[in-house]
Amino acid sequence: MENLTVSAGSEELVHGINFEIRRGERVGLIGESGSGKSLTCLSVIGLLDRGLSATGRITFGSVPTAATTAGSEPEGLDLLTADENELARIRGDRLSMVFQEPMTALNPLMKVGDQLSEVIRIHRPKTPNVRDKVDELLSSVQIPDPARTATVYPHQMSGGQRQRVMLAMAMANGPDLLLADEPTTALDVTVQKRVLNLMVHQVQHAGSSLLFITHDLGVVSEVCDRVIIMRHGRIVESGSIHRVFTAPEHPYTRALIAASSLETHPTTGRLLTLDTPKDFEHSPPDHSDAAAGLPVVSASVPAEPQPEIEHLTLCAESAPAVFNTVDSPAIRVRDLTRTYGKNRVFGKSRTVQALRGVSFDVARGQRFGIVGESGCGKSTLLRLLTALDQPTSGRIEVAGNSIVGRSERHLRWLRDSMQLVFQDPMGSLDPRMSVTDIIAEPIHRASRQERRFRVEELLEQVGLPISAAGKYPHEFSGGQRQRIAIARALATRPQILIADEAVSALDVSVRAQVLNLLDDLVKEYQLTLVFVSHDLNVVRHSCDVVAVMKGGRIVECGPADSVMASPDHPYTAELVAAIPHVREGAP
Amino acid sequence: MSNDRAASVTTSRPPLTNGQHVRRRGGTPLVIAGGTLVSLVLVMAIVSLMWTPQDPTATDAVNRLASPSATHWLGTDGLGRDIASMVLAGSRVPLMVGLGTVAVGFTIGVPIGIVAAMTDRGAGMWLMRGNDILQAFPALLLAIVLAAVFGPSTLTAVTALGLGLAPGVARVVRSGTLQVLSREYSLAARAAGRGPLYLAVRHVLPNIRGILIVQASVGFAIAILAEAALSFLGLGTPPPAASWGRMLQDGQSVLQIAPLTILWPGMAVAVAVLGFNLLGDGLRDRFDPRMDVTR
Amino acid sequence: MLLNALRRVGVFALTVFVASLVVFFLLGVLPGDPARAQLGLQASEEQVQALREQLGVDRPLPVRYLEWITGFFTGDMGVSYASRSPVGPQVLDALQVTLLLVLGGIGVAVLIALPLGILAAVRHHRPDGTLFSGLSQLGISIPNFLAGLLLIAVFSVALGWLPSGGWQPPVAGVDFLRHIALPALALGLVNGAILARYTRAAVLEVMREDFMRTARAKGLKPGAALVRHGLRNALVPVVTVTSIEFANLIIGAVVIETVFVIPGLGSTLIRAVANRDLIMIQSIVMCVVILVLLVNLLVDLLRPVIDPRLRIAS
Amino acid sequence: MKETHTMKKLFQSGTPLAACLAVSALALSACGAGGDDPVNGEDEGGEATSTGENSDANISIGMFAVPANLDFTTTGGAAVFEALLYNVYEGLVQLDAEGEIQPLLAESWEISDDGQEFTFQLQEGVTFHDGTEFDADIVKFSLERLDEWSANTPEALAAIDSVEIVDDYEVTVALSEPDYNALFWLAGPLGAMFSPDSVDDLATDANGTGPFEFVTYENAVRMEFARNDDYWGDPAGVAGVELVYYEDASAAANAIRTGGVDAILRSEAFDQFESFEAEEEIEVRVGSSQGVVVMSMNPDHEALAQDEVREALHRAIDKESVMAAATAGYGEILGGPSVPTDPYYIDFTGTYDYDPDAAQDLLDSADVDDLSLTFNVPNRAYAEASAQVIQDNLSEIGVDVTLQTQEFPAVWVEENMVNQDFDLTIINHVEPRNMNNYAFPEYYWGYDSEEARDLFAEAAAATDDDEYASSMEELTELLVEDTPGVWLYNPPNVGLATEGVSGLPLNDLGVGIDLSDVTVSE
Repeated sequence: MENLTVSAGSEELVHGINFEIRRGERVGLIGESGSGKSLTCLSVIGLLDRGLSATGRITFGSVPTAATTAGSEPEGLDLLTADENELARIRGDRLSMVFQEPMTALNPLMKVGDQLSEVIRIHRPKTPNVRDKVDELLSSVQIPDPARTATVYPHQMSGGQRQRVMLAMAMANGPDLLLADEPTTALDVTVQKRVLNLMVHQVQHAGSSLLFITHDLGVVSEVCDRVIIMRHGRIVESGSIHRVFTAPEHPYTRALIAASSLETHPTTGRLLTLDTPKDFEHSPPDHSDAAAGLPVVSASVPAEPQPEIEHLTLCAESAPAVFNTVDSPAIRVRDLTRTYGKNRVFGKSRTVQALRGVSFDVARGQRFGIVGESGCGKSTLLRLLTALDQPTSGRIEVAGNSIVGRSERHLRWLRDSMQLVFQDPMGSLDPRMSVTDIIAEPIHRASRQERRFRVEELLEQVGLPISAAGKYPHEFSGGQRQRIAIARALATRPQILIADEAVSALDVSVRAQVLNLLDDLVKEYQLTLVFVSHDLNVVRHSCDVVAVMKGGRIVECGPADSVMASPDHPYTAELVAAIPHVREGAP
Repeated sequence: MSNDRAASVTTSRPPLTNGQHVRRRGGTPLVIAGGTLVSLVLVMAIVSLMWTPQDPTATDAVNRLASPSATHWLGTDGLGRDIASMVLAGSRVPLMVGLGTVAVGFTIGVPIGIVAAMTDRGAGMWLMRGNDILQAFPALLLAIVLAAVFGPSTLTAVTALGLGLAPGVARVVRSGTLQVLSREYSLAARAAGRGPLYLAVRHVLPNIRGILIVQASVGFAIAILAEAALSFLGLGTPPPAASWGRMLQDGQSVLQIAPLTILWPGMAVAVAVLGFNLLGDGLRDRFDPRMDVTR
Repeated sequence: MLLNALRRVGVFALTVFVASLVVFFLLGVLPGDPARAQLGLQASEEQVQALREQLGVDRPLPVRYLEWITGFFTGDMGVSYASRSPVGPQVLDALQVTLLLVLGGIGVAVLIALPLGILAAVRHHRPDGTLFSGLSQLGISIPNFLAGLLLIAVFSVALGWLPSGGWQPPVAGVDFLRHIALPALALGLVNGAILARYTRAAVLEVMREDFMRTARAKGLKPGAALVRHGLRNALVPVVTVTSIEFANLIIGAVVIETVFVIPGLGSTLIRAVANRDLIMIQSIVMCVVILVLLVNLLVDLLRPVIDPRLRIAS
Repeated sequence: MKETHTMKKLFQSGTPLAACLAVSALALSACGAGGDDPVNGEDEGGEATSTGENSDANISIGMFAVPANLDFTTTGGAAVFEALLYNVYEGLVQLDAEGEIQPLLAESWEISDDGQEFTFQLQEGVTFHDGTEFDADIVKFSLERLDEWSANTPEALAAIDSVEIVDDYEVTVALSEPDYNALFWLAGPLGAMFSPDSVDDLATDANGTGPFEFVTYENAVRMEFARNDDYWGDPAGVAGVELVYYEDASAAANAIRTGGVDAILRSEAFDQFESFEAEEEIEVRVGSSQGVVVMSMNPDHEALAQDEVREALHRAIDKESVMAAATAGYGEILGGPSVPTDPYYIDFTGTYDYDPDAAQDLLDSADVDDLSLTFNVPNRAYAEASAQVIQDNLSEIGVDVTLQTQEFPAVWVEENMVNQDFDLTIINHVEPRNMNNYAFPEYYWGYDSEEARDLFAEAAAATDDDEYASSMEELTELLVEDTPGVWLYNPPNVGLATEGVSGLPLNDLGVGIDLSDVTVSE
């Protein structure tokens, strides 16, 4: 790729980048949102959206390796100037791509088998018995019972399975180059691990080269040999995995590595962020830790002394344990169950058991983390804790009084004492309301003057300029919106703060700032924090205690470090092992 | 407070989601085109309140069906009335019917839609069943029976057409409200102890404002067409109030010998309806197309 | 799957029952005395009262309702006040005519809408794309009776190719086609334009979907991707809209039947209302309501066939 | 054969709309191009009689008013009997083209000196279409059944006391009091002869003795007759008649232009007659009708009760422009309640000629200034057109009129005739000799004059035409003087016929439309 520039009308988004991918090489393209990494990938395959135009030159075919004599004309094809017919011939055959969102990438109205056989028939119309080729492809991506799966529709498969079908589809004709645009971002950690291994295996087996786009350093280090780091449409650094991750030259790379592995400032215990003062000489983590494969993460120091918590594991034969038992807890939960779906009188009743009996306490001032993959029941649990949903059975007491079965009128006190922060910065703020109205929403009885004063106070506390009060959500970045959401949650000075995947949707660099903000506010307001996430590292940093959930039950709970360092329950072990982390240099 | 808590404003523009450039605000040419046509009709109605070239009700049997001339810019109709003034004055009735229909349609449709969405489990289901029944009564059918029952009048036309519009509005508002309620800011409001009324006024209405405006413009267009059809069946606004529909009906008997008497009102109706439809389309593109739940 | 269909049919039956209640009591309040309307200007009071008894118009509403509703579903819809002959055959004949007209209308509408809508969507950023969508906009703004009048003026009076009105049953073959051509065209033009707009929107929406990008990444050219993957997905919303359009078409038929003098449900209804023929009005309105609900039911049952996501795994 | 359309007709006819629209004919023109427009309905070649008439031809005639059913003994309105009387049903006597009473099923008759006994000698060898014999018993059965009628003013023959059978073919009708009009009413629907066993399904079938047999009636669409081959009189001129009902006047006009029908009766497409007259294939025949379009003024209204006010309104209305608006100038302006075909007709148009200033003076003399009236208008084209002109005329003399359209017949009949809740109202009374209703104070006109009632009785007791005519003339003079209503115009009876169609009745006499002498020639 030479001098690739992508612009939307007059505005340049990618400013003349150059790089090469040799045959069979696996290259990672890393950058935060807005860095132009996806635009680069899409210009290679020529599927840029209508408003965007790409200039420069992308040669595809034989890169002049040392072996070919200098004089011979490289018979490669310039993808940017190729016409639709030429591009159509090589897409899916010699050049293929896997996209990020598995749920919408397959045609919902066509059977999976047909969509797979289509890519074969387009490029190799005369292949005999395509049906067997499809079954073979499906089993090559470890999909059980391929014959039956081929007749199934996409909506009947899980996210992981669909992504594996996409992979099979991309690799069907043994492409020279596979493009992967954040293929596993939407997947759970354990599923992600399996898909990544599969991808590496397939690419090596077919001898094709790989361009892997992601914002997650850990994932890249698992998959690629070489890495290119992009920021604001420019390449800031590139090189082998080992060299870049152990001796980053560019400051942005250093900060990115620190932020993504949640490194903390040795003295303040706060996470290093992009704006950590430059003078501070970043000492690379000592070699040994990196070698041991465990990122050096030290939990920030909790404010007041915490009660001694024993490390309990759910084992089949013993009675269902009550985890994290504490006397006079902020929150007390006993045998909580919740089932969805109508069990209809006639015909099969289809019910889903979201929670199958959960009992635990949360001490006052404690930072209680809940970890689990999608479908383990953690968001249902949160809804029940905040009385936005009623349990099928079981008791919940907040600060001593029960909140189950109470009508909204009797829950006024709960609304003031417990508040919520959501995951999606886009969806948690009403686009049509000003920041002042948003933040002041929980404040019921107050004059206009008091509300304005309180809003300004909160804005300052979450590190936003007072001038933000009059603006609207679309004028802010993801990180800033999450700060507004936190300000709203603190409007009534609650005792308990519930964070539902509060940082999962943020870029790595912004994530550190928000986590630091949360730690400070928890100390300042002596909050009891219930922090839910699918990312074990984040929970380990921010929480004193962590509970691991699976299939509607808590399987293990205890102090964060001990659960992470020596997981008892096999599932927890699998979770910890599945975390992608920076490993030794490429083979 | 150490300064590193202060956020550094990394990117000013809203983040680009992986390569998909945020959609440009389309639809402006449609809004301009629709807007001009609609304002043309509004100006005609307002002007006709004060002035018309001739008295629209003055009959002059001697020179009936006269072709366009200096005094009668567009000629005269079967009773010798000046067509230009009638087209001007005739714009008032369809606009009134349009306004009335949209008003009735919205006052019934919007609350039903919101309540049905908010009580989606329980009463909402039955409310929507009732809505289906109302939708099964085509508006014009209702208008014909009501007009015949209480005598043709603008009021019966508006009630019938309003009742006809309401179920459509209710259905669209319900799906819009369901979308808003599923968003996290609604959950946050409920968690902040806010009741359904607050949710409806502060969160639902502002966010479905786009759909409402599109439904209003479509409703206006349908009402104008229906008023013309009703008058054509002799059940619309009674004489002597000039209305385009009546002019079309009167013109039908002289179609062979004086086609212009029917073409002018026909064009007027077409311009008005085209105007509202273009405006509706343009506004739909202007507001977030993602909320495009008008289907 | 079957269970779901049964539930829907149950809801349909309930809706029809409630609709019949609404229809009957709405018309019960109709002022203007049917007996007086029959006997005309000169009839004396006793004669009117005698006819009223004979027609049973003065019996309490619930009694008349039961008699009518039980009759309705056994085909005997009672005797019309005006024509004194059973309502059933008359309504069914009129129904058959209107159904044929509406099916003709839908045929024309679909023939216009699909090509126009798809072309408008596919080339929506190029000048001829805006021309197509402009054409469909124009089609919507012309009242269908005006279109009818113009078609008569051109094709029957001026060119003399087609009759200006009247009706021939299908058995009359070519004559039937010649009589249905203009009315179906007038009906189809307007509704075709509406359908074209929905088709355009649906195709535009589908073209933005991720699986279309996957299709392109597989090596399909834009046209092939649209045909193989896009159109079927665009079909789902269009089919739903067609059921709503069907109700509009029935009503459009009322006006068209008056312009083309076709003895369908529409013109029969208008005459029945003028004669205060209560039983006839009730039966026709019920027929229309049942027709609309039936179409909605059929579309509801058809949708899972097109969209597997709606098939609840039994 | 019927005239066929060719492309040349398009340019030669030169109607402005046709020319400009044909050129911009829409691209998506319907199927079925090709100039020749096959005649609908089978048309087997019949032998042509001397004057080229084809006695086996069929004729299709466009009609306007739609019969609700076939039983004119219980269904009001002229639509039913105008089609069936003289064609399927026959009475003892009939009215000829000039309105004179002629023999029909009664060969001859005598009236006793006191005018209370009528003796009829009946035609022999007459059978109903279902074969029943026609004799004195049929006459006795039919006339005595009159009190079972509930429509078409059976009380007009209330005077009939008894019917005696003298022998098989002679019968005497005794009246309780002399009634000169009796024979006139017997010539109408009231005199129709019915066979006893076909009286039950009168609404759906028709069994008479007339020149045509009833075939079928598709409600509100078409009615079909076939020639009665063993008719007692001279057979009908055509083999079959099809009456096609067009509720919309211009649709009928289009039909005759495109060969859909051969003729149209009672057409109200007034605005198109000019263009029809220009075309030589279609003949426009303007006859007179029995109709009286009258604007009645409610005597209970305190202003309208004063004679000067009623006279002022009468003078303020420009009847010429009213008729021009309503019927494009076709028809006769009326001064009084009688129509030109009535034997006692006098032209009163001069008494209250159009003079707005005189009308204004009359109003001032009655010191009535800001008078405001409601005007109930049935939703019929002629009524709405007339009302809008009248409203404009009356506003010239400061009378503010608000129009109130009411759906005809149901709402208009209820509001005006039953409840008499109106200031002004307007309607076209189509029944013949409708001015007789001025004898009844409870009729919606509310005219209560002792003197008028005496004159009515005097006319009824008349024994010969002159005596009857002179008392009726005296009566009309009185009515015109009192002006209970403003008689506007007598609408025309306009018939359209394509080339070769002849024998259609010119005038509408308020009885049956006799189609027996209609013929179609090449």
